Amino acid sequence: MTEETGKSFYETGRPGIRGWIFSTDHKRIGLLYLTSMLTFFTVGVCLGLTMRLQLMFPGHSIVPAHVYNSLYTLHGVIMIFLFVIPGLPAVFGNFMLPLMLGAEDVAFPRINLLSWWLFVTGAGLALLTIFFGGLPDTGWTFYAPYSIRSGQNVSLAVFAAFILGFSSILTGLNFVVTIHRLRAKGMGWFKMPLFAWGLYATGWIQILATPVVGITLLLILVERIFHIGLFDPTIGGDPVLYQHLFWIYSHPAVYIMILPAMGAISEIVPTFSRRTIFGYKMIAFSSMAIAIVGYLVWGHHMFTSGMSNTARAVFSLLTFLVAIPTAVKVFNWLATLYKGSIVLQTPLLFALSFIFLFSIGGFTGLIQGALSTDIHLHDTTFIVAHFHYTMFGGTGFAFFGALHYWFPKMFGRMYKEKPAKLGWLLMFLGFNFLYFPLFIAGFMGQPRRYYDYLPKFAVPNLVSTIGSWILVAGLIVLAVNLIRALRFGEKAPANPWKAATLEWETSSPPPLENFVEPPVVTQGPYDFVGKGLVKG
Amino acid sequence: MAAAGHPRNPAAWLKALGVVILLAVAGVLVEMVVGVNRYSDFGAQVDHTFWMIVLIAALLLGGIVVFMVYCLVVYRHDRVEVPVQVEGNWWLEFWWTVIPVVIVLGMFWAGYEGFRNMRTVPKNAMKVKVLARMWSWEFEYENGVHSNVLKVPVGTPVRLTLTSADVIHSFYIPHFRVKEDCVPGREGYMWFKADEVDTYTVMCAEYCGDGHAKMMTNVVSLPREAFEEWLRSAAEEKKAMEEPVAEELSPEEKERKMAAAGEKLYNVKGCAACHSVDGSPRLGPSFKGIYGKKVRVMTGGKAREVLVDDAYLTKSMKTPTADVVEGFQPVMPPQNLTDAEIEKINTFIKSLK
Amino acid sequence: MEPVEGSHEHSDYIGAKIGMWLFLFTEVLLFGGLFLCYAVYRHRYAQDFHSAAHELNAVLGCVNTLVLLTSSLTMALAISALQKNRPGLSRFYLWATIGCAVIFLGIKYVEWGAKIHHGIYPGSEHLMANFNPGERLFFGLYFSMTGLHGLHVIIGGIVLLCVERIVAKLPRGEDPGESGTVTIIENAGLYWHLVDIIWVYLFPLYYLLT
Amino acid sequence: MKDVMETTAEKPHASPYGTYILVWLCLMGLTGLTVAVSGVHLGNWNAAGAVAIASTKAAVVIWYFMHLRYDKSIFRWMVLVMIITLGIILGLTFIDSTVRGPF
Repeated sequence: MTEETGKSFYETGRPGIRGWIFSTDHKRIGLLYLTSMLTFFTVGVCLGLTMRLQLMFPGHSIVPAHVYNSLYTLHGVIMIFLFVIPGLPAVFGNFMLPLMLGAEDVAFPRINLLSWWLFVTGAGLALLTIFFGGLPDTGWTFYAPYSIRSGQNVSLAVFAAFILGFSSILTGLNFVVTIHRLRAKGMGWFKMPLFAWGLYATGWIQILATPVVGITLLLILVERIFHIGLFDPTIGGDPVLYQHLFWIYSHPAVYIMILPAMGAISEIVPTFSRRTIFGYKMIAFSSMAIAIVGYLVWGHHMFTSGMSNTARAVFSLLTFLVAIPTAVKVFNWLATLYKGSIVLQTPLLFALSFIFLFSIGGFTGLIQGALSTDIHLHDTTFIVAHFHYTMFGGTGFAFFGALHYWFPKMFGRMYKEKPAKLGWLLMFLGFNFLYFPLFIAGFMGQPRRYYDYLPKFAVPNLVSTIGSWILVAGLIVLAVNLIRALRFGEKAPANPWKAATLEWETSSPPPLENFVEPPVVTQGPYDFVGKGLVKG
Repeated sequence: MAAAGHPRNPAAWLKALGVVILLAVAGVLVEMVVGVNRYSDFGAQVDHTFWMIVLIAALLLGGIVVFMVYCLVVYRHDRVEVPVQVEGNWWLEFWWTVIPVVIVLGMFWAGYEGFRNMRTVPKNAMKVKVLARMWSWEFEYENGVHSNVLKVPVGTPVRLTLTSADVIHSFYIPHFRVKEDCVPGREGYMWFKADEVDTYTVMCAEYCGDGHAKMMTNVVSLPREAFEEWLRSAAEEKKAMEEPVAEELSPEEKERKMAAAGEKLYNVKGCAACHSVDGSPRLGPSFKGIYGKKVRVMTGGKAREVLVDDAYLTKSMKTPTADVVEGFQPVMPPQNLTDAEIEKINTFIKSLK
Repeated sequence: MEPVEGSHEHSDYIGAKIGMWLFLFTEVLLFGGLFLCYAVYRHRYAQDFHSAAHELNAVLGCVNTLVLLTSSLTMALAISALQKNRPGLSRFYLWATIGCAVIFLGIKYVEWGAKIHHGIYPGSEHLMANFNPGERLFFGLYFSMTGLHGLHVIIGGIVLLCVERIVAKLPRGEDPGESGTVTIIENAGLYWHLVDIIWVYLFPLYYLLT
Repeated sequence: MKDVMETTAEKPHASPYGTYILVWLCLMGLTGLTVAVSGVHLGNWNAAGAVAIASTKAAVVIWYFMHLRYDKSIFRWMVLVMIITLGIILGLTFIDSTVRGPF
């Protein structure tokens, strides 16, 4: 907010809580998502901490088995459906996409608001199970026939997930139409920021994959009420078919989680290297390639499920193909650092640790993509470590990087650099202490979803638990620093990082209509020289 | 590299990093040779593939880290005022697309080779049926012998036929690097060959409810003769069990025989997974001294008191969630037992004073 | 509410239509999951599916197909009429479409009623005792798929009623293309045709493959 | 956004009623055909035939009633993407189911 551009979006619009929860302004909706999501994230972290505490020593239980089962189910459901899947698109996509494209809002602002309401409704329903019928104990995968037999209130939980699916679909649909229709004058497809490319690829996956899990979860609900029998072997159904249907969505969902994160990294790396991104088109195409190949590989979650040998081989081969566009992205980011003028600020620290941690996640993914090794590692803590490296080390670190990167734009304040770096360091160290030992325990043969384990796995589990405390300490430092900045932080200029994309050309925070004059684009999104941000 | 200038002293940095990475690689190599598994014939193959991928990954990751640190040191803002704008390089893009393709295809092939062996059962394999249930394992040999420990002759391929009585379980022997789900309503298979005389843990790897973490048993590999001996005696024992209890026996004798048969069933049918006989509570109440006592149970959400007798025990096996002893979860699945078997088990519980 | 917020909704004809098509894709994939189940189980229990299909009334199914195809025609005509700025004619065709939807649902009600009366419904004792696994799955799928489709017919009918009201309230002389009404009726039409297409597949798969 | 809208000719296209009547007659005819074909026993080919005829009908509905023929090409591309996705999902799952065989 500055005098010459008039009032920021905080100061216009209906006052009070109703001005927020019924607002169709994409910036307010983005912030609604941010607050609700960070709330759920906190709950998820607490559940995770409790799980780690339970697993600190073998043979000692602080919670009984059935409580532990609900703990990890809820941890998974919250982190996946309420944090990582909607994470970057719903918060930063909503807030930044129209700004980056030079638009006033998304294509369907009212549908956008509806999708937040669906999100909150779904979350509420999932939590209602605490009071009605008990928390689900099936794991977030809801595998049949256990989910059909479980005495807990799985029905309400799957219905909640179904609603959340529709929230996700509507967000994706909105973004795809926005990108097709609302780009600023002069912004061709290849002048679009890469974050928008990431969201575009994500939008298509959300539209084309989410309905499949929607119907699958509805079938579990119908199965529990009417005994249709599709996944129930006592009636004639096939539980393995459930797994196919579940993973048809849930594997592409992994790319829903990671593609926007990769998009955010593609924004941060060139900005702090002060030079144009290396291989713009390859990064854009690789996003689409990941989205497409992501549809072909779901079977690798089922290598030990009793799927036919042929299908296992086919899916293994296809799985390895996903590695290619991912590797291309990593190489391009690294090449962007080369011959730059690097300013090592907090967002870049998160981006570089994203590259490091996500690479580990990706490499261990190769081990699981190979058939013979996956047979051994499937359903062990090796898998747990692997997907935390990709989902938390990847998307989670990108989320915090994006939060630090766009914080001045969203709130018009600067945070302090030193505590942010300290928080990052603790988080990075804690993360590796928490999850790396699980690779070792998994290779030694500790199955996942065990509330207690054999004494031979004691050491890695103890290290892991201690790591969880360091990680949380880092999160607390980051949170305190940001919350303090909201109130006491320095006023942020329009473009504190000297970034070249459109969102930095309006004031921080932006006015209600985003731009005083509709922008006209003549240069690429990372043309720092043309925009006078660095000397030529 | 317009105004980059020369790095002040990055060489020392890079040397140190190089040493660290070399040490890591050396460690991995040592592990490849020393740590490879020799318990079964897949062990070595799986571990070789594993360490091969880890080695390639470590080299690539090392390269990524070195390059990242190099850039951070050499191209930091206070050294390089004016960055060079490089938009891309198609040859570079081409090579770093093609080389990973070749690498991952190699990895696929290595994984597939090992997998093909795992799925190709030798013709002479001994056949054992595995029945998984909440939360125990039951093995059935070709001569009809049932056991809750998988005893196998050393050096002989064993083909397991896997199925489940209730939900999905997964039969996992970490030492042998093999695992396959037990899916209700279907039959899966796997095979292995134990190469040394030893005992190996079997775990359930697919979440199956409250007892999941305790659903373990052992593979015991015995010398050929010892195994044959065990199988023969087990068959004889089974035959003796199945003979109707002779009329001329005294009631005490009869009861003792019934209880012995019940104990056998208690182990084989998986009761032992959740019900101890020494008074310690597991997922379910202990059987010790329970017969003839009054216990508080929850019936449809209401607490009431019942006498533990044959009728109650029978009901608890057929419809376990009807009357659940207070303090325990209603998680026991209905048991598929004949009336004669239930009678034997009841007699066994009665005998546990 | 601020005047600016949400003011550009429906001002973009192509954008709204892309949005509608994308939504239809999600509907197709929703049914796609069920068709996948159908395909897998038909392959596995071919014989059971043949025998179970005999229980369904092909004549009623055929009549329903004709009713829905006709409703698609009247829907298309209603859109065309409005595009040519003839709201009265458009409303007539809309009512005809809604009428077809009601007839379809009526016939469906009779069919389901007869099945349930004979004890053929998911989870029934009759079904569990006297039918093969494949036949049970056939009826499970039949009820879920036609049920979900019926739900879509009901929603479509309600949408059409709303559209009819919007067309009725169109001020005299105003160009429906300018006011965005054509966008609305076209998108409602797209939805209705999709409901029709799904039935086009359901009909032969359940009623004819005996 | 207004710029984008006005620079491209995006007027709804109205089709003549006559075309629709013809399309409808064609759909009726295809329904008759599928009923007639079901009377002939061709084994597995019955299902294939039924799906083929249904797909023809669906294509006709999409092409004419749903205006794909008259709309901008972007719609045709999007429908193509959706059909391919559906094909992949059905195809890959079906590979497993057929190879795996009945239990």
